[in-house]
Amino acid sequence: MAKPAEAVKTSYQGQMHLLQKDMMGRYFERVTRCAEQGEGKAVYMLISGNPVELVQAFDLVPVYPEIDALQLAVKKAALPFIQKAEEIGYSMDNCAYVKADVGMFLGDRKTPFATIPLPSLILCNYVGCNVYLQWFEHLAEYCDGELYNLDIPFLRDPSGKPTKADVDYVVRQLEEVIEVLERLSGKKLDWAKLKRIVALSSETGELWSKIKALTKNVPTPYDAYFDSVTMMAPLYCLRGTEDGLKFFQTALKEMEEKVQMGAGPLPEERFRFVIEGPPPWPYLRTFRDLFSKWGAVAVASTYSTVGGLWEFGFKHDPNRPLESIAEHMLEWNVTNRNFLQRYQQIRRYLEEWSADALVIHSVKSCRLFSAGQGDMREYFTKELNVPTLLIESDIEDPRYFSEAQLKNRIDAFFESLEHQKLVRQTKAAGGKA
Amino acid sequence: MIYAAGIDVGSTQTKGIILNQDREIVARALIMTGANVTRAGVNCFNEALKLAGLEREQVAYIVGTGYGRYKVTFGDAQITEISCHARGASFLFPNTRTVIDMGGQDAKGIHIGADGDVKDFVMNDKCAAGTGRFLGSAAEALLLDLDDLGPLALKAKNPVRLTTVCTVFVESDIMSYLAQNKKVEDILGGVHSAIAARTISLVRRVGIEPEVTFTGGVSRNIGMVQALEAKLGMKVNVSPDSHYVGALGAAIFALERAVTAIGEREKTAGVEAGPHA
Amino acid sequence: MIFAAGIDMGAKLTKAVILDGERRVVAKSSVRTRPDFAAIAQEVLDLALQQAGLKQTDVNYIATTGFGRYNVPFRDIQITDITCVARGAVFLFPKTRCVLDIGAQSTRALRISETGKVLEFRTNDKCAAGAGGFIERAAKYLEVTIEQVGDLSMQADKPQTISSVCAVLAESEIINHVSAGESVENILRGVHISLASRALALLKRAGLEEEVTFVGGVAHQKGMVKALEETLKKKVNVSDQPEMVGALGAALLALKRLEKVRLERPGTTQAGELSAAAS
Amino acid sequence: MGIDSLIARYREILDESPLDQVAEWKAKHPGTKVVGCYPVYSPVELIHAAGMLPVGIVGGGNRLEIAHADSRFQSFVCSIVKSTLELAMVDKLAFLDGIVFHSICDPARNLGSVYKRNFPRLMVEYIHFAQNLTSPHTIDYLTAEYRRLMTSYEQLAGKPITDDALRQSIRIYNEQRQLLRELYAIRAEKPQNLSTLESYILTRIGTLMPPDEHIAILKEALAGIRQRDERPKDRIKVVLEGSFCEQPPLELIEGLEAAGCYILDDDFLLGWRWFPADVPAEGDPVRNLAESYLHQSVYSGVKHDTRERKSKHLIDKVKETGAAAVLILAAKFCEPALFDYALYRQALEKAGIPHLYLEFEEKMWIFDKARTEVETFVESMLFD
Ligand SMILES: Nc1ncnc2c1ncn2[C@@H]1O[C@H](COP(=O)(O)OP(=O)(O)O)[C@@H](O)[C@H]1O
Ligand SMILES: Nc1ncnc2c1ncn2[C@@H]1O[C@H](COP(=O)(O)OP(=O)(O)O)[C@@H](O)[C@H]1O
Ligand code: SF4
Ligand code: SF4
Ligand code: SF4
Repeated sequence: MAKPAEAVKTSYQGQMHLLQKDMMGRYFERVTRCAEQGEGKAVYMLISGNPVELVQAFDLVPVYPEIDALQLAVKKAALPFIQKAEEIGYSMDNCAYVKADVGMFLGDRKTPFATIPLPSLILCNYVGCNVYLQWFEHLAEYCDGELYNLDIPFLRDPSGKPTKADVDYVVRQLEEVIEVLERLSGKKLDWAKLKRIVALSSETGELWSKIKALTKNVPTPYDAYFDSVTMMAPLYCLRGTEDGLKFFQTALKEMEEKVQMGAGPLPEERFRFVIEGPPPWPYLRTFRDLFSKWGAVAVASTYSTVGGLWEFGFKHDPNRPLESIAEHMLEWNVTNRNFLQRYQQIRRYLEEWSADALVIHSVKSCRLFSAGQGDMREYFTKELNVPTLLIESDIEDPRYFSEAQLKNRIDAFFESLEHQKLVRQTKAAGGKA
Repeated sequence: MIYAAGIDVGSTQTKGIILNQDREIVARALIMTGANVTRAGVNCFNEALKLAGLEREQVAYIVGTGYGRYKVTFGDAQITEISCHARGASFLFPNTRTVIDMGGQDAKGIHIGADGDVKDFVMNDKCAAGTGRFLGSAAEALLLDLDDLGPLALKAKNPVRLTTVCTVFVESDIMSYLAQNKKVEDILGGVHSAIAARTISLVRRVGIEPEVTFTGGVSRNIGMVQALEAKLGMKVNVSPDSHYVGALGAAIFALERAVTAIGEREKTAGVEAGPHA
Repeated sequence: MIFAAGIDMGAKLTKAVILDGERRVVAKSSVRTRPDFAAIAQEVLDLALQQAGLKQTDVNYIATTGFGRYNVPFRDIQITDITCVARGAVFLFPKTRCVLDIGAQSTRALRISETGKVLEFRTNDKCAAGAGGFIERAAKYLEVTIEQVGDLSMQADKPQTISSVCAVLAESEIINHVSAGESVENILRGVHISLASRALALLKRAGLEEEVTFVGGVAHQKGMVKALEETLKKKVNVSDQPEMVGALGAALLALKRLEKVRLERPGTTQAGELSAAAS
Repeated sequence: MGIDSLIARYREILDESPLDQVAEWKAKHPGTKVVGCYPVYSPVELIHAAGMLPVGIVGGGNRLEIAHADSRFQSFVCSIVKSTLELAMVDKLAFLDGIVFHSICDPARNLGSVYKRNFPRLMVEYIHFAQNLTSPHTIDYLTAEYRRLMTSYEQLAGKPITDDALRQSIRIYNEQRQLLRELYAIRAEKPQNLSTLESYILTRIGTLMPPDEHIAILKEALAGIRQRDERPKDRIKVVLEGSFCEQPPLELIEGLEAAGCYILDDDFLLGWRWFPADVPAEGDPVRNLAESYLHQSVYSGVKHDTRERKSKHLIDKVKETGAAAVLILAAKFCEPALFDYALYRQALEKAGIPHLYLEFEEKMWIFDKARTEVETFVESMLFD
């Protein structure tokens, strides 16, 4: 067995990366100005299938507690907030995204990246995750703020489609949300503007799905997990803006160039895997290196579809703005789909992106993603014969990351994959192993 | 004669095996890992050398495995204990399709293909509940020796049920049962059956296909062997060397590499050892 | 003279305290807990009686607490150790409003009233490493005795962090530190710091008040007291035999019951047939 | 039969294997379909009106060994999800023809999918309960959702559900719920005459049999209980909150009271008694059921009503019953209950109501820690 290659430390650091830093920096500046100078009004929303187009149409400031929690984790600043929340009654077993955010929210709301404004509206776009409802319920209680539960029925029909009643229900609620936003902003909705924004979203989505298709190339031009997350923040915070569009145009161009050159994130692409589940934000770098050292790169990830699933054909339609926003929320993001639909999504990735293996990263905080992944593992190993690795840590809470354990499992997995590959190659070459 | 060694630095115990080129075990060594992992590896290797009556230079290749494998700095390669247990188990029992390994902090299940390859494996999750350490805690709470646990457990007539197999809380559960005047053997019976149940449900993730080989330190515990057999409804293979299976597997890998390397050296010069086959 | 006894059957040690009618401690004893609770209780009581020069019939009321509190046939009442520890602590340090009790297997934080009534309490969950048993195992690994732990920990110059929530996995962290060449002192201090920060979290959940008393066997360890004081940023009270506080509290409550009983039914000295309020 | 032996009989059934009760029933009625209802809020009337038997599937209790299911659900998932899966994996649900899950939490929802993949023989349904309780459009949605469900039930039953049949079912369940309310009223008023465990047993068996049989049992039991005249013991009065889904073992329920309290009200088995008032039978019965969910179902950790804070409901309950304290008994790893607790705690403190927080698991077998904590809590309130 070959010694694993020395840990390869690379990550993509090109134009797109710089642009992302710059744009997100400006977004957080805007958020901070809202908090500190009262510039604009903040609308809290959740990532999954968010209707940011409506908020942009009223020039309100979208604030995403999930992104704040995520940034806290990345900046290794989450633990004190998590502990603070646990002191006031939250459990060890509650989603740590919520705890980090609540801990921060109950203080002066200053973070290493922005000061978070109090919400003028807490818009709970309940897409899939039940924790969302309680998270926003709690925030509303703490600040005595206005809360609107925008209820998105789960995809439960065997067809995997929303019912007509579902779509009607969501569209009518969106109309109510518009009324609330009109009251908040003191102006009427400008439908032409909304259509322009939806058109921008539509273009952005299309660029994003083109970018995602590029990872079908061998080698893949970027890592569809670790590098995708760079592109996800603009997708949520800047979708429906010119900036957002520009970002994705730049990113597509750059990635296409890499394909032309046959360049990838690693010097040698030895394994292609699909990864399911959110990343361990506090230890992203360490986690990535555990794979890189084996020459393993992600070619597709379900996590990159939490905000929307564009790569399988969805497009916002400027001529049906509310309906298409409703469809985006109901049908076109991974969190509102049932578990079995997610299996099929992964299956397509495995087949169409020609991957060697599936890695399931199970995170304790997020039961939406994780609860039942043992069954998923069963399906892929037993029914589809796909080598599958299930590992556990957490999305936010650094106390649940054990490098030694992860390393052991990841090493063992790739050891056996490497061996199987070798046996296949020797057989193909007609030789004896 | 070519000799090769496998050193399995576990969380609790460090095991060493030296093989000769006919794949015969010429030495086994077992020491507590203790606080200094690096030293444990060295000591264990030295002990094995002494038992085999060999000099350091006579061992052509050394493979380190187990939790502390990266600390086996004198070794030539490191391989995870999953590959090693699979290898060792199929060496001892060639028809092995499933390996159940229970060590100090880990329990694992390995599914082996007909060709001896690792097809799939699982390990206990972040939680160390239900591992060898759990038995240690139980022994402590009952003021017993590890060696006595298994035989006593076999005497259980009405095994109790445990709420958790969490190592941290087993002692309080045991205390509660003692407070209810339960018999020690019944408590132990319960302890063994709870761990067996938990381990089997873990191993089920890879599928349990006969033959099943039970490895790791806990396989020395007769109570656990029988509890597993009772729950599985089938015999499991246990060898007197089953505690050494990880080290044995590592030694086999080492031997193969030594043979290839020497062969290669004779043919060409200084080619790096290829992956095992 | 009347006498009352408290027997605390802990996971590791069984302790007894005998008080006279003036609330003076006339005897204290402790033995290692063994599976046979009833016999152990008798043994520890006999030791205390011997010390005090009393016969069992001289003791008018016996309260038991701890794990095996229901297993002592000669008890008059059983009370939980949380209630007892609170009474004991406030007796020793009347201004105490918070008690931290770290025994062999459990860590508890209590907020109490000026009379020693428990206002709120929290016990460690599973998956939260850290009580005396954990330190004992760490000591074993590091090849030092439990009595040395406290002083060694005081000598640390660069404490190592131990962050795992699971005691078992925390042990592997300890191993990692050792193999990275860290000193025993620094590792033990790390253990104490991690216990202290967990204790702080529990205390905060129960409601942290000004004066904190630290009881239970682990309070013997100076390094632990120091870590706790640093974490809490204030002094904590520690008595000289902190593991006795539960038994003391039980004895105090026993005395109180006895007084009440005698008030209600003058002439009774033996309270044997009276059943307890909480039973 | 005397009331004590009546209750003892049913306790035995619940202790041993409650679902065998249903299996026996099914063996006697092979032609009738049986549909399992996972907690909470299932509109059982729809199943009943299709001529099928709705039964409560609330986990496997503490006698079921989990040997397969935790290979599918990780260690941080609550027990009821795992044991419910285990029941099917070891073929203890052979009497079921269908099962319905609800949008109560993420693990329960994923369990629905896992059921669907692993047990294709079963009809597996999933209801998305509306969580927007303020929009005037929600009623249309929920009515449509119930109608969608009805189509599925009709297919399974092989016959249509008529409005009249549905009205009749609503009436029967109204009566059942009315009797359950009487049971709970006794508990709140004279807890010495009816223990929590007894009322639990009498409630729980109702999830395992046709409602008319249960109604008869309840009537007999109520008559017997009304004869009782026990002397109240020196115990503290509490209301219990947090166990709306996973159910604690009988021994734990019993132990809580034995440790020194009277539980005046609880949220056990909400799925079978979730309307504090009757559902109107006249008019559009489907719409009535939906209306009732939206406007008059009891609160719980899995219903998110922005009109009123949950903590207010809890505090109101304490005041109404005259309890002195609150016992929060949450299932381990039950995220909805754990989240609720954070807000309850803050509100109870503000209101000056003492509370004790405990966690349980249905598979618990040793109750010492819980018992010690309740005893301490009682001692802290009784001793001066
Ligand atoms: N003689 C014995 N009888 C019973 N159990 C034993 C015996 N020796 C070791 N064990 C068990 O084996 C465990 C260590 O197993 P091992 O496979 O060496 O683990 P690791 O590789 O993690 O160190 C100990 O925790 C102990 O429970
Ligand atoms: N002399 C001592 N020095 C240091 N630590 C001690 C000493 N005595 C007891 N301990 C610690 O206290 C723990 C026992 O505390 P104790 O309060 O008696 O617990 P329990 O009541 O659960 O038996 C032991 O686990 C040990 O860690
Ligand atoms: S459970 Fe998952 S999706 Fe829901 S809030 Fe937490 S991390 Fe986000
Ligand atoms: S404390 Fe117990 S339950 Fe928690 S992770 Fe460790 S072994 Fe598992
Ligand atoms: S117990 Fe809680 S987490 Fe579990 S299924 Fe029920 S509601 Fe969901």
